[in-house]
Amino acid sequence: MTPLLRFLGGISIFAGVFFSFAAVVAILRFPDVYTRLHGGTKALSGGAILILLGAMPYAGGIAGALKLFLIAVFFLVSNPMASHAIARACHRRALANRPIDEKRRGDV
Amino acid sequence: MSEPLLAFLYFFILLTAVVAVLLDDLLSSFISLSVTGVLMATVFALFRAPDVALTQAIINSGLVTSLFLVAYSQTQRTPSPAGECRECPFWLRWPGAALVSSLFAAVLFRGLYVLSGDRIPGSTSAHYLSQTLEETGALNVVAAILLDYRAFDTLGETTVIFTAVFGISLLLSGGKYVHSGHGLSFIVKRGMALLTPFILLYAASILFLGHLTPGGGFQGGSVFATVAILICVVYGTNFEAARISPKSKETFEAGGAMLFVFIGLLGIAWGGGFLANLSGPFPAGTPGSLFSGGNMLLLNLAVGMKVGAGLSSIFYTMIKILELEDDSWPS
Amino acid sequence: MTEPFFVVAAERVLPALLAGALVAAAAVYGEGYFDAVEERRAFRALLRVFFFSVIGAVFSSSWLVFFVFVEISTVALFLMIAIQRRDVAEGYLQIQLVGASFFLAGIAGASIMGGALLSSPVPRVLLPLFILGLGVKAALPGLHFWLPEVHGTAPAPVSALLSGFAVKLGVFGFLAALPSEPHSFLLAAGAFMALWGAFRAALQPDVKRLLAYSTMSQLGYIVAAAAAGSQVGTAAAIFHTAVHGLVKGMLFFCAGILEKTYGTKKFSGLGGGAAALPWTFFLFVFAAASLLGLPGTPGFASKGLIKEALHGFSPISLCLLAANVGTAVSFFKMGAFAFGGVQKSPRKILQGRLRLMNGGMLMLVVFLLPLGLFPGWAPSFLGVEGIRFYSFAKCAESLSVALAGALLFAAYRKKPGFADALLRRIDEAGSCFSCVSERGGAFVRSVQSGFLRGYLFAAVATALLLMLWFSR
Amino acid sequence: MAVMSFLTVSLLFALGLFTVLSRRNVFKTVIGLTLMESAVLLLLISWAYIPGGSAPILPLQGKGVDPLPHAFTLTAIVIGACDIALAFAFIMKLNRFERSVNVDDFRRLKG
Repeated sequence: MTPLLRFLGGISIFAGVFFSFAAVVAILRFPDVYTRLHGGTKALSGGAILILLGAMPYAGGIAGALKLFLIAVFFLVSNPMASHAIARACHRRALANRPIDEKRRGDV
Repeated sequence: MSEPLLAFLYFFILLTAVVAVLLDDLLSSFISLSVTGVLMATVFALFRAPDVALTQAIINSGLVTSLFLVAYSQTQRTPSPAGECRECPFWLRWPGAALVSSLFAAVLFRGLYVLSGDRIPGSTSAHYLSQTLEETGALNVVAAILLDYRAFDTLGETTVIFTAVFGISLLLSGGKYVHSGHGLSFIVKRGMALLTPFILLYAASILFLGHLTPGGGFQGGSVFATVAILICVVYGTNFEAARISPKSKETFEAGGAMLFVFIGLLGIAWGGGFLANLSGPFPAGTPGSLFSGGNMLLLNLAVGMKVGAGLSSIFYTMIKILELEDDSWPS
Repeated sequence: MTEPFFVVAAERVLPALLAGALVAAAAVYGEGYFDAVEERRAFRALLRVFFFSVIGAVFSSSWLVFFVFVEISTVALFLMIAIQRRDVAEGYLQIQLVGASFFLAGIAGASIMGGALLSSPVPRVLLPLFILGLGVKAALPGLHFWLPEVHGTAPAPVSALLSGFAVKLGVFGFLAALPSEPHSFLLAAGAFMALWGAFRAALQPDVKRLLAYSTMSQLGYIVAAAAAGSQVGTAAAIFHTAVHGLVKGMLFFCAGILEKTYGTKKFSGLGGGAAALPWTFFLFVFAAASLLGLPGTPGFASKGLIKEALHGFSPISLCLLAANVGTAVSFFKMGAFAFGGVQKSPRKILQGRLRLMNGGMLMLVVFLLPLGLFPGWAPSFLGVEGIRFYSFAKCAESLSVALAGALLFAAYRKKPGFADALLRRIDEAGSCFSCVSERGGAFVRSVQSGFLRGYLFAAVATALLLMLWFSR
Repeated sequence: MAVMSFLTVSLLFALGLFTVLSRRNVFKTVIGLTLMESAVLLLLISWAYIPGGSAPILPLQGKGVDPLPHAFTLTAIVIGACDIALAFAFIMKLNRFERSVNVDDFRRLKG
């Protein structure tokens, strides 16, 4: 049983890493706030949660696995909330669909 | 612990630090610094210092970043002319700074190099590791050092927190009090309402099991402060001030300090010294249970009250003159 | 450092009591003296700082603690003077800081050579530094150029504190620094101070400058007694410090009342005070008699003790006796010009404020009376027993000195401002000492760029250099 | 491994120093201070580590790492956070007067 679970966990972790990688590419390549947010959210909902679930068989015992599962649940609740807040703020500040200026000079 | 992993983390720590230093955009550079903090917490965890990792993750990469966001939004920044400082003497341009700091790095590394090699903990540390269970009844050695062997230091540290709160309130007093608007959207509010009890439970578990597991007053108090900050951001300053009034925060903070000193005096009353632990009125209990370790549980509570109320009132003092952009928009 | 910061001993309790009495009286007096509420409030607050610092200085056990508390008191006095005269206050602070830097250098040397405690005498090599540093505080000849100016222009209660206690801190330093053997330079300096101060006091056209020079003269007595190096000498110095502090406090309070009532400090504008201010006149007579050392007053006891201490140094004793004649002249002059004669300036009716100011003076009388009526009490408290104070010869000597002063005053009363401009130039000859501070200030100002990063850069670079230096 | 840690510590500290010395934005100065503080924390923790040691939670499995620096570091982190909060308060206060976050504008104290 355990080797099978570990195998599944490994697959899950690899999937999570792929999601994270995709999120990085998304943040670097997408043009405006909403699309970038869409990509960035994947890093957590897809990437982190899959990695956590994949780590469960390696946690050594039911208690550790349960902890990881709880963390995943919290991510599931908090991540949409946060991205929603960001998207709403952008909407209100009328930043929607405006391409991000990469060479914005900040304050030196 | 694997060395490649450590090298990888160190590389990213330095990389994020360099990015934080060199980026012109302040917001991005502070986010980068926050990432440095998280990586540092990971390194601490790898170095088998769970207490420190917890504190670093909560305070240095969480609370400090939120404080920065407040300070950033409170300051007006007139863009100064780009490039070098015209009036500055030559040694204040970047080559001079680079020369001095690289020289400093070389000297520092030369000095630290002597320390590399097999390390043998000093006799004090060995004593702590071997005698903690007997002498204090606690399982977490770091908590035992903080709250029993060196409890006086901790008292001094809480005084530092008090001084910081005092100084910040003094500096930022007289600012205009502008109520924030209605906070964030309904979805966030409901989600926050769903999460808050769990975060509070987590904070309480960190705080009250501080003498058994990694954690303690500092970490638990910081998580409590984080909850206050989250409420402040999500529901608006107005709501937060109504629910947890600044007055009651002060009361909590003073109460924490009083509790600490009172426990210390109890030690004297029972014939030990100030802050004496097991010779005081609280029994050692069975190791591993909640009520063990003498007065450590109460001291953790005192420190937690102090830190939580202190940090949240720092945040509140800084944000109370902030006019949130949300206010001017119909919801 | 396992030594305690503070010690308590008999010869330190008496000055502490003096400070308490002076500060209490000045607190009452200041309520009446200052016109504006803000001035009163500032004075009240600063008086507390001064008291705290002076108590700390008197009871301190090591030189460094003494130094720190003395400097706190200097800053408190600076702020108190600055209530009314900002320019004078800045000059005062500058000069005191120059003195303090010499003093600090001496302390540093003493710490290295193992004499950091007040109880052990400092190494002989470092004595010049100590004498230079403490001499600015105690206004040794040559270093006294600031004293008449500052004491003469500060607000009256502050002058009382300055004259009554602040300058004495330098003498306490001497008492601790000197080895227990006669120090010829300081003996001569004390005698010269006494003579020169009395001479200049007798010629002053201004009440407060007269009192300032008189302070210098009495400091000469104290310095001479302290330099005698014996136990009696120490006791005499402390006793006279206490008596003189109280009496000079009264006299400055009196000068302040005159100044407030007539609006001037010059003798040319004063007159007729005896009828207008009967209480003040009565208290002035008591204080002046004490300072002259007439029998029955505390001054008689303390001057008798000083004479006892200088038993083996008859020239010095003679100088002090001559100085006493000068003191007599100056106080007859003050009494005659300020309180006698006819009124010359319009008088301001002060009513309740006058009552407060007189109350402040009366408080000091309460402390002075027992010292005068029981002359042996204070010396025995300081560990000196068996001095016979009242003998016919001593009484006759003191009375004859007063008489001589009266005769001299009667003979020369027509020439009050004799050669004042020339002599003032002699007084201020030592003020080139203060140019050190001006040069230093200019240097520091040129170094400070105002760039915060520049300071940090300098600190780091210095640390680096030190590190490289030590890791060679 | 220790050498690696020490190298990182030195570089991190020097980076913080460089930031404080060369950047003119006050917030960057705070970043520099944070980096220097982090370097010190890292030094303490890495120095406390013993290869193969376990966390200082009783009962120990094998050797335990040195718990004393952990306690110090814990204290340092909290105090550092208070420090930085105070620095932010100063920046906010100064900003009200000078309307700037440039260190070189704060030259009122020049003697």
